[in-house]
Amino acid sequence: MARRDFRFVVLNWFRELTLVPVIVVMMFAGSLVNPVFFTTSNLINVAEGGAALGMVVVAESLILLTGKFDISLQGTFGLAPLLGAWLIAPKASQGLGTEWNPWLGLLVVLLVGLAVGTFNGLLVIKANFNAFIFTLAMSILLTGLQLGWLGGQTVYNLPEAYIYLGAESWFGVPVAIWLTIAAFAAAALFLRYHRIGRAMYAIGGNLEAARAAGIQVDRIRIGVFIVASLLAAIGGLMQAGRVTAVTAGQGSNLIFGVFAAAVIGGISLEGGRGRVVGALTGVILLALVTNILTLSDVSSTWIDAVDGAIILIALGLAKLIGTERA
Amino acid sequence: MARRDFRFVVLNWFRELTLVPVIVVMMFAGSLVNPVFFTTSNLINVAEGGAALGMVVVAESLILLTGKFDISLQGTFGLAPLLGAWLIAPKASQGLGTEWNPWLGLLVVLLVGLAVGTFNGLLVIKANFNAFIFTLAMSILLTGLQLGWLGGQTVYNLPEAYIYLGAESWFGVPVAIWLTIAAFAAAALFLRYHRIGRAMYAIGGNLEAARAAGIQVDRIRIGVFIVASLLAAIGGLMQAGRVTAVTAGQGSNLIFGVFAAAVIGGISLEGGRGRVVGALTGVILLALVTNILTLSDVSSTWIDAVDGAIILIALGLAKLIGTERA
Amino acid sequence: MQRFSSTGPATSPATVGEAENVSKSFGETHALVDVSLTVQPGECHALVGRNGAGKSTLVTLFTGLNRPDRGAIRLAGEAAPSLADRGAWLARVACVYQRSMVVPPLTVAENVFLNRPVQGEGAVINWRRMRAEAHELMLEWGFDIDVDQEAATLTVEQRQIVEIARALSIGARFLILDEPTAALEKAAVDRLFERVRRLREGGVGVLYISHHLEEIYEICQRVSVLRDGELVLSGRVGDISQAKLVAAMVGSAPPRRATEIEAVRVDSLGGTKLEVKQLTVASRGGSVIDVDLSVRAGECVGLVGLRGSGTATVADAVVGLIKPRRGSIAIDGSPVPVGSVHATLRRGVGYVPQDRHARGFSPQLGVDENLTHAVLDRIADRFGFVSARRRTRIAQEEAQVLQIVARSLDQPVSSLSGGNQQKVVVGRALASKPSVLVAVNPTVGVDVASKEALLDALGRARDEGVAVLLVSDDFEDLRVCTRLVVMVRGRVTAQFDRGPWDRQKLISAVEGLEVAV
Amino acid sequence: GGSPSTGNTSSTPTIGVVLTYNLPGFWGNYLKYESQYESQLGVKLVGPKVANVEANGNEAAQQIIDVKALIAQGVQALIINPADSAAIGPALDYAKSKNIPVVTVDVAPSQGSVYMIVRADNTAYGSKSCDYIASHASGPGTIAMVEGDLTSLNARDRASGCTSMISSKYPNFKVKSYETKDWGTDPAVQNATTALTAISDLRGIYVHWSVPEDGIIAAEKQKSKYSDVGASNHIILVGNDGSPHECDLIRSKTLDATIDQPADKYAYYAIFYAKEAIKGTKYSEGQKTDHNSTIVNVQGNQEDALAAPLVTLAGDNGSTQVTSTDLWCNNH
Ligand SMILES: Nc1ncnc2c1ncn2[C@@H]1O[C@H](COP(=O)(O)OP(=O)(O)OP(=O)(O)O)[C@@H](O)[C@H]1O
Ligand SMILES: Nc1ncnc2c1ncn2[C@@H]1O[C@H](COP(=O)(O)OP(=O)(O)OP(=O)(O)O)[C@@H](O)[C@H]1O
Ligand SMILES: [Mg+2]
Ligand SMILES: [Mg+2]
Repeated sequence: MARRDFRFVVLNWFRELTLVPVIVVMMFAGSLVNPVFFTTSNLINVAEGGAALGMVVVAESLILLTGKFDISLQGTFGLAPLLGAWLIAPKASQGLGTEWNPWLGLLVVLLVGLAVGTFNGLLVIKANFNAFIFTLAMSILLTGLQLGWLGGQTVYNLPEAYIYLGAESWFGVPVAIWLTIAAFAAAALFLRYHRIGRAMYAIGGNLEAARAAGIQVDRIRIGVFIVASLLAAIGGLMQAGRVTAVTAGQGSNLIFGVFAAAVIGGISLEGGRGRVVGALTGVILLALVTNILTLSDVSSTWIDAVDGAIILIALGLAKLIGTERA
Repeated sequence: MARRDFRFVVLNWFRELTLVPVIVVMMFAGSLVNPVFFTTSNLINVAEGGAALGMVVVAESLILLTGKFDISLQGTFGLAPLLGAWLIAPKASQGLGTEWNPWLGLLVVLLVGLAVGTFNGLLVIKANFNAFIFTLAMSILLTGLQLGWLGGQTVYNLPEAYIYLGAESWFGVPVAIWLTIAAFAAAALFLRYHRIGRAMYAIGGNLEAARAAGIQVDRIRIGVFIVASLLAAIGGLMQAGRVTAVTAGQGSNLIFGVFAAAVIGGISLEGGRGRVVGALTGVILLALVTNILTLSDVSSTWIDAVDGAIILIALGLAKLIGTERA
Repeated sequence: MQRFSSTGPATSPATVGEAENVSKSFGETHALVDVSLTVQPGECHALVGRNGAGKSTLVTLFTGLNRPDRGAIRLAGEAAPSLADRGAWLARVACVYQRSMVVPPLTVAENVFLNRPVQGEGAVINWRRMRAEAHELMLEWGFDIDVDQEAATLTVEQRQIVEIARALSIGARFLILDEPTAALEKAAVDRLFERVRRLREGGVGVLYISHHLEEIYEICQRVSVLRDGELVLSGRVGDISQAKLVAAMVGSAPPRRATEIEAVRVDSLGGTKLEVKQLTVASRGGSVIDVDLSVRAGECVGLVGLRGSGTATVADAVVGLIKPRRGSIAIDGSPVPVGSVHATLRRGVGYVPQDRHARGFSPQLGVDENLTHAVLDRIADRFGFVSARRRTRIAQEEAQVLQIVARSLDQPVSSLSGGNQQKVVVGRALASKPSVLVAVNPTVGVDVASKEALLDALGRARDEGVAVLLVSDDFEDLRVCTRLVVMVRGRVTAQFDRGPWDRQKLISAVEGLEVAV
Repeated sequence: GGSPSTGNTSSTPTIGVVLTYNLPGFWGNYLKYESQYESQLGVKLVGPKVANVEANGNEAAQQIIDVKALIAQGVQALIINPADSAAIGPALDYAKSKNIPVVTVDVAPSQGSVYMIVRADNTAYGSKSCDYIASHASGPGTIAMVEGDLTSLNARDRASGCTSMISSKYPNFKVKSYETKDWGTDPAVQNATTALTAISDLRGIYVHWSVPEDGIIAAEKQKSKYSDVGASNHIILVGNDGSPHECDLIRSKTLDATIDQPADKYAYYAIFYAKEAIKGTKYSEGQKTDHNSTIVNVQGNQEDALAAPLVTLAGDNGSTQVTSTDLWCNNH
């Protein structure tokens, strides 16, 4: 028996990378639409635009792989950096006035992620609430808190340490991009080579089989909720850093793009199938589409419609090529 | 037999009407918060506020019962009345200028519902697209069309026939309320006493068994998508009539409330379980909460958070009493 | 083969159901090859064959759920209706499917009358009459099932009865029963047979599928045997001995099917590895009351009982899948925390679950991964990273020992044949080198040669000092046992200490007829 | 500072436009005027780019991307309607680093520097509107304020303008405010309906934008609380935007007043200042303009605070009569 079947390897990569030809076509279209498209600075712009989204896509992919669902990641994405900023910003720029050390603020961001993730995990996994409706309600609650906390105001004048992730660059490339790439790479390696990563696939593929094999399914699933919320909080921080402020609307409707990127990238909504590299292609595709629409002369009011149409087409394509019974 | 019958009836009603005690408590709270609460005219306000939502809740409940899902009902809710209005309104109030007969406009509304429902039904049932991601993409597309079509403008100056459902009253009670009550009653009777209604439960409960028993599962499921889209279009018409205009934002975020009402009212997301009378209590609860918050002195920015919290509590309650493995 | 003119009215069609040279393949699997079979009015025609022989596939052709690739189906002497016309099929043939066709959220009454509203007017449902009629049906059957109860709350047996009641009340001339008695108790089986006899006398033709050969001799007139999708034997029941029947099913010389089951004798046993005391569990799959049980190193205890007798529940409770209501479970003398599979398996327990699809493997993952799911922490380094080398080594070893046939080690288990899937499940348990092995029906659905391999593997483990608890309803499996424990209705009722065991006595004990100690 | 870039040899300056749709009706009109003035003022507009909320979850972040993309395309100036006054900071900083002047429309940035802000005073909208209601009311009582999306600075300014006007000048009046998410029409009408029922001494309704007015009027009729402007016990209704439809309503004595939020002037002066910026013209604080406004300093930036008069039928108390040709509803 061959150790690894070459055909399988190729087939598998092929299935994960369904979108690569689409991306190539989009790139080509982009360069036709506007010569600016293929400049380094524009491509960095594209990547930066997708960075925060990408963090949440990694987060959601992890949850989807274990067969669950979290809509409230978008709430965490908004609320966590808001609370951190509120504690460190001066009163004049809508902070509480305590003007905590920015590092404490960062800690608060992570703590909010931790708390929301734990709460969601316990209630969805242990108390067995339906993930869709429960995290939907949580999302409404978190977004509501985000609005209520500061009466809709934006917190700004944030210290450098707090906005570092979104505002700084290394080697000419924004930190946010490095970080998102790192998150994708870490998730990919973890999922592929770590025993918990493999266990996550086992859980998503057949929960009861994983349980019967002695895998600690509940602990892992709750852990995944927590990690995902932390990633969403960090994504929110990146976004806040990029705009050097936290708005009351940060994160709203983000989750649509997140699910779209993950699913057209081949992450199955039924769990156990797909790879984060696929999800990455989904993010790239969405970011490219946005950029090309920006560079093109599509009337601005049609952008949402075009976006929806492109997601539909990508879904159809993914189905044809067979990545997903999407 | 008779005794058993009785127990059965009571038990069943009890399960469907989990929310009734909550509603009673809310009513009590309402009358404490503001003496105005218990006036006929305020209660009519509550009902009118929930009427359009209620239509879409009936629609979504039908789909959920057969084990599917439609997010794009909110898109239909906005787009269908917009297109109708566009064809009948004069150019000065953002119409196309064709100034069609309002009845033709109403026909267009229904046709849009029919078209979207058929498209969704065929692609979700026949082509087997995942209902969540597919109807999510459809929702983005429809909402995008709604924005793009008129460049974000509002259509107003609508003829009386077009806004009749939302603007007129019978016996002092707005037509929209009568219509929604009629929709709930018709759905309830149909589901309980019609062969196809029972077949819908069978489909949601065990698709294979339904198929083997000779139920035309695909035809019924597609039909349900169509009926639901029609109901959503009519709901949108009611809403348009109420505000005597169709805005580019009509319907956005509506679906959250729809799912929340249906699920806390006991309609299972897994299909086959729940009754529309339960969904009705869900609608009433949400409408009451909104009204009481409006009447109370809760700062307006906190309303969303309170809303989210109340949905969570209702979910918890429904779980405790065991209506739903929500 | 008789044919009927399509022009001449068949006053009394000679067959209620007829398959003529039908073939059906699923991908590369030839489920049915050129099979012809008739069911006459007034006869009960048995269809037997090993797992995967194609019996249920033939049922799907007869009931219009599938279309034959080649050949024709005739019902009541006429060509079968088109697949879309479900109504026409349902009028001609009623069926109890092997797979549960109960709709859990609907009441018993509605399940009985699924898609057959007791006619009020048109498509409107007359609930009162439907309930009354369902109630009457249940009374006739002598079952005290509340017809207003949700089917979700029924036991497996009650669900089966609902399905049988549904099929029998349709009044079709052709009735198919696909393993109807698998979940039934003796009394219910008797009542079913009584009904089948009466229907038969009324001219109904019955196609009866069962793995219990004695049932076939009890109620059937003719029997057909399928093997690997081919019809290998067909004839009058009286003319075919049980041995011949088994030979036809298995395809080779009948296995040593003596009246006795040979057993292993072990002279030196180790200390007690697994000790179960006063185990009491409530479970829908069969409750357990006050069971005491111990297994020593080097011993293989066979836990035998009818379905629902609680044997599988004992196994599930031992590995921590179900929380017992009372009682203790100890391994090596110290108690294991109840209700945690993870904690139990870490104590050196290997587990082969009953239903491979439900609990056996992650279908989308490869053979190697599934084989190593129980040893993930052992093949990982101290940071938790899995060594591909170690995984491959373990997987290769198990694949070789159990003769798993796969294209490669990373072929998804979902695309293996059923038997090979089962081997992966057993391999997963063995890969952890357990000191206690709990196996439920470990050889279900595997062919003769593979069965040998699996049982050999179990036997080798036992010889190496593993304490094996083997739960099985296949007596062939018991030959690796050193001792048998019989359970009836949740209690231990008999023990057989030394083999060989008399088959007859064992069956009696299992059926709860007499207690032989 | 260096001299403004005149690198483009073409005579028509190119200007990038970045907008939001957080108030679709108003911006829809703005767009119409913008394309009208594009040729009139002899510029080439690129865009408008509108924040694509679905794909991003943060309009402000999208605006940064759009700004960078437009600058990469070689625009010489930018017109931006910031989605958020603080979060636009990095986009402004980027533009500054590339020497591209920015004119913001409707929103004053709280971070970053711009060439000019074209905006009317939203706080004044609120105070003028509520002042009108209180001074024309049949007696002391309550004013219901239907607020727009409170995550937008404009809604918050209008709200605070109203409440501070009432609390400082009209001790006999109270303001009850109702929040409306995303400028939703239906919740706005629902809130107004609740106010009609719940507030026994309701003297007037101030709604932050024009779209819900028809629905509110319909609700008044349904509750038999409607009367023409000027009738006794009339519940005063004041809106905002100054759309042609509103002017019709005022003429028909159905709507009491609105604020002429000059979509036309916004569009005109945004382009005008962008052109001036390219030319390098300098303005100074306190300078009077030729269109009845003054350049003021807002958090370190210069703002042309456009006149945004209250529009009424009578044109009393410093309001503008609905017939005035200065109003955008009349040169539409
Ligand atoms: N829908 C299907 N798709 C693919 N293969 C199938 C399908 N249905 C049956 N098969 C295959 O056809 C063969 C015959 O299966 P069938 O269910 O008819 O066996 P059976 O004789 O009823 O077995 P058992 O006694 O276990 O019920 C098996 O190899 C099975 O895996
Ligand atoms: N879904 C599938 N995808 C790919 N190959 C499959 C699939 N199902 C079965 N096969 C292949 O088809 C062949 C026959 O499978 P089948 O299940 O019929 O075997 P079988 O004869 O029933 O064996 P066993 O006795 O082990 O159950 C096997 O090689 C199997 O790997
Ligand atoms: Mg079978
Ligand atoms: Mg097989």
